[in-house]
Amino acid sequence: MSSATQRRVFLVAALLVAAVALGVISMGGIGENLVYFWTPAQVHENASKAVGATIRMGGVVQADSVDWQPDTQALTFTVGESAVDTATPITVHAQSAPPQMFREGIGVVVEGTMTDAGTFRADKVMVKHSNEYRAPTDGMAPADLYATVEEL
Amino acid sequence: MDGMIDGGWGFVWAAYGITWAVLLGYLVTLVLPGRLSPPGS
Amino acid sequence: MTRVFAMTLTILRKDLLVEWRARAQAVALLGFAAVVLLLFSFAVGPDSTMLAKHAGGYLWLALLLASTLLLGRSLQTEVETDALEALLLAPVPPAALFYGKALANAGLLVMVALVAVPVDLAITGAGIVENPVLLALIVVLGAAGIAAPGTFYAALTARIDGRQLLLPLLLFPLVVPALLASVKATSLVMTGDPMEQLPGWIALLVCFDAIYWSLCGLLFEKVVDG
Amino acid sequence: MKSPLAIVGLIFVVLGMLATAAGHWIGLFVAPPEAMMGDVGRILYVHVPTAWAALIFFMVAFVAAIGSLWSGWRGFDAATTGAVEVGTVLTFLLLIQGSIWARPTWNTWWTWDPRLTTSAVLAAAFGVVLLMRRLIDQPAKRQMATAVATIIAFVDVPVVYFSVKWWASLHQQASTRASMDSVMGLPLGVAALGMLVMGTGLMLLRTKVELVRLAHEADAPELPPTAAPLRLDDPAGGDPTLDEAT
Repeated sequence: MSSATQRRVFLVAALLVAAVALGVISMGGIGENLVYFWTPAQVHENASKAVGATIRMGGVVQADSVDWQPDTQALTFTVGESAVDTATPITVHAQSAPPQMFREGIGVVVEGTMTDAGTFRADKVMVKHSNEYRAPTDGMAPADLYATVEEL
Repeated sequence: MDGMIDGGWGFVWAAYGITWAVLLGYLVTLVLPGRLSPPGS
Repeated sequence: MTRVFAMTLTILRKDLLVEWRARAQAVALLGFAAVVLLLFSFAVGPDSTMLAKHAGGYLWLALLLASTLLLGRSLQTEVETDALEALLLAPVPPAALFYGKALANAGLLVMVALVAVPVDLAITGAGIVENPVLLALIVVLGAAGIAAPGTFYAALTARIDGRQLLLPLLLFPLVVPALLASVKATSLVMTGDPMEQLPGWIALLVCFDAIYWSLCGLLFEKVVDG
Repeated sequence: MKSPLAIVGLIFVVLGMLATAAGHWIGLFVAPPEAMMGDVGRILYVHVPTAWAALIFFMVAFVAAIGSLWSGWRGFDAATTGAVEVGTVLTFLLLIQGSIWARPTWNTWWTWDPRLTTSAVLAAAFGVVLLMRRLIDQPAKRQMATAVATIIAFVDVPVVYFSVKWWASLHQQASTRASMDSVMGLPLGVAALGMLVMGTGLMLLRTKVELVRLAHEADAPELPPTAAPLRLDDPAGGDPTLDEAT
């Protein structure tokens, strides 16, 4: 091959490799394995590994489960797979003031660890907002808007 | 709920204020004398 | 085509030979990596669970810091003696020059890791690695991920006055994806993988390596021409 | 100030600022508070346009950098600088706004979420390109280095864009028409358009500033070589014309 042809082959080959790699990163299923958080069901599946290790758990705050004691800063609530989850809800204990958006039926991500008692001890409570932006309406069910966490 | 971290307008004003201040400040640095035309011309 | 490969190997052999002749410097580099690891453990203090948890992160930060010294030297001989022009006139294709040098740097970085990994495991008490082959694979892939953009930016900054400052500044943001994948994968090998994320991180690392090695090789011609 | 580039740039900045201000006005005082986030949700109207504009200017910088590397034309060099600088300013603003938004909504100023991490890396990668320009004296070498570093930094842009899809992320997915009430889409659209026009104006002004600086530098009498070692190539020109030999 002549030198000019070689350079052209190299140019095409290098661009192809870069494009394929970028394509695999963006299209391939790599991301599916890299989890930012576990859902309550996944925490149950991996119960033995979740105790002691720092993990994040994402889910929906269950109705009538929030207990907030302003004087002791103790926050207790139950996180389930979806808005009404009867199978896998996990009780979370936290020692921090809940953020403004925190309420029943909203998506949350908690960071902390599972205790031997089967409850989650959270160092950090974060509210996950979906990509929905809605004007408030009368009698609106907040849970309807928070589909993102449930889809996972 | 009592004692919650409250959002509200403070955060909104901070976000908008910083954005506009930086963008206007950046504009001023660009139109300073001598920057858009060579000095002495 | 075979000529380009032969040239690449010649450059690789030349650089490794130069490095071998100045092996006192290479030994100093090993010492540097070990000292950095020691400093990390001082900074964190005696909290052993904390140390063990972050063993992967310390290892890669030590390797990254050592790499800036290694890479800064990589083209210095050629630039100081004006041998770069001579090499290109020879003519060595720029791509062969890049791949030869990048391979040499990756190899040297792996060598630093050979010392740094045991030191890291000993200091942090991360314990015995169950799968040393997998760890070796991650080290090689991660070293490649630092070496390709590192060699590239070393050439770019070779004749700039502030290069000691500029090389790490340019390199660090760029290698963050590869570094992140390396750190995650190493930590998972060292401390267990409850979420089974290891294959994903290694695949990501391979992809970033492919991007760096192709794109940097492609653009290297422009860099040495200037 | 007589240059058409500067005049067009100023017109764009003024028009863009008016549109952005109008969008922000509607967003702040006309649109209702967001159902879940309340008034804090209004940060949307400044945050999302900033993000879109920043990514678009990095894309412009990428294209200009390829042109600059390919043609060697000084105008592309100045345009690359302008686009990179505007994009970097916007990205830093983006991080600040996001942080202010995250505190009341996520209950944290900063978390090592993929979207946040990659955005911070983006700001650093392009910020360093600007820093590097200041450290190189030779115009040809500086143009090449700027273009090359911009192209490589741009690799991070798709990573930022896809980061919310790759990893289960705390950051919300990109909003679409369907996921947003039209009463909120209007101020967002107006502000985004305004931000884009304003950014284009700022980029044109910055490009003009850079062109003036480059022309001034080219006109200046060449300094004699300092105590640098004797080289084959001309220290002022920086073009050893050795490349044709390969």
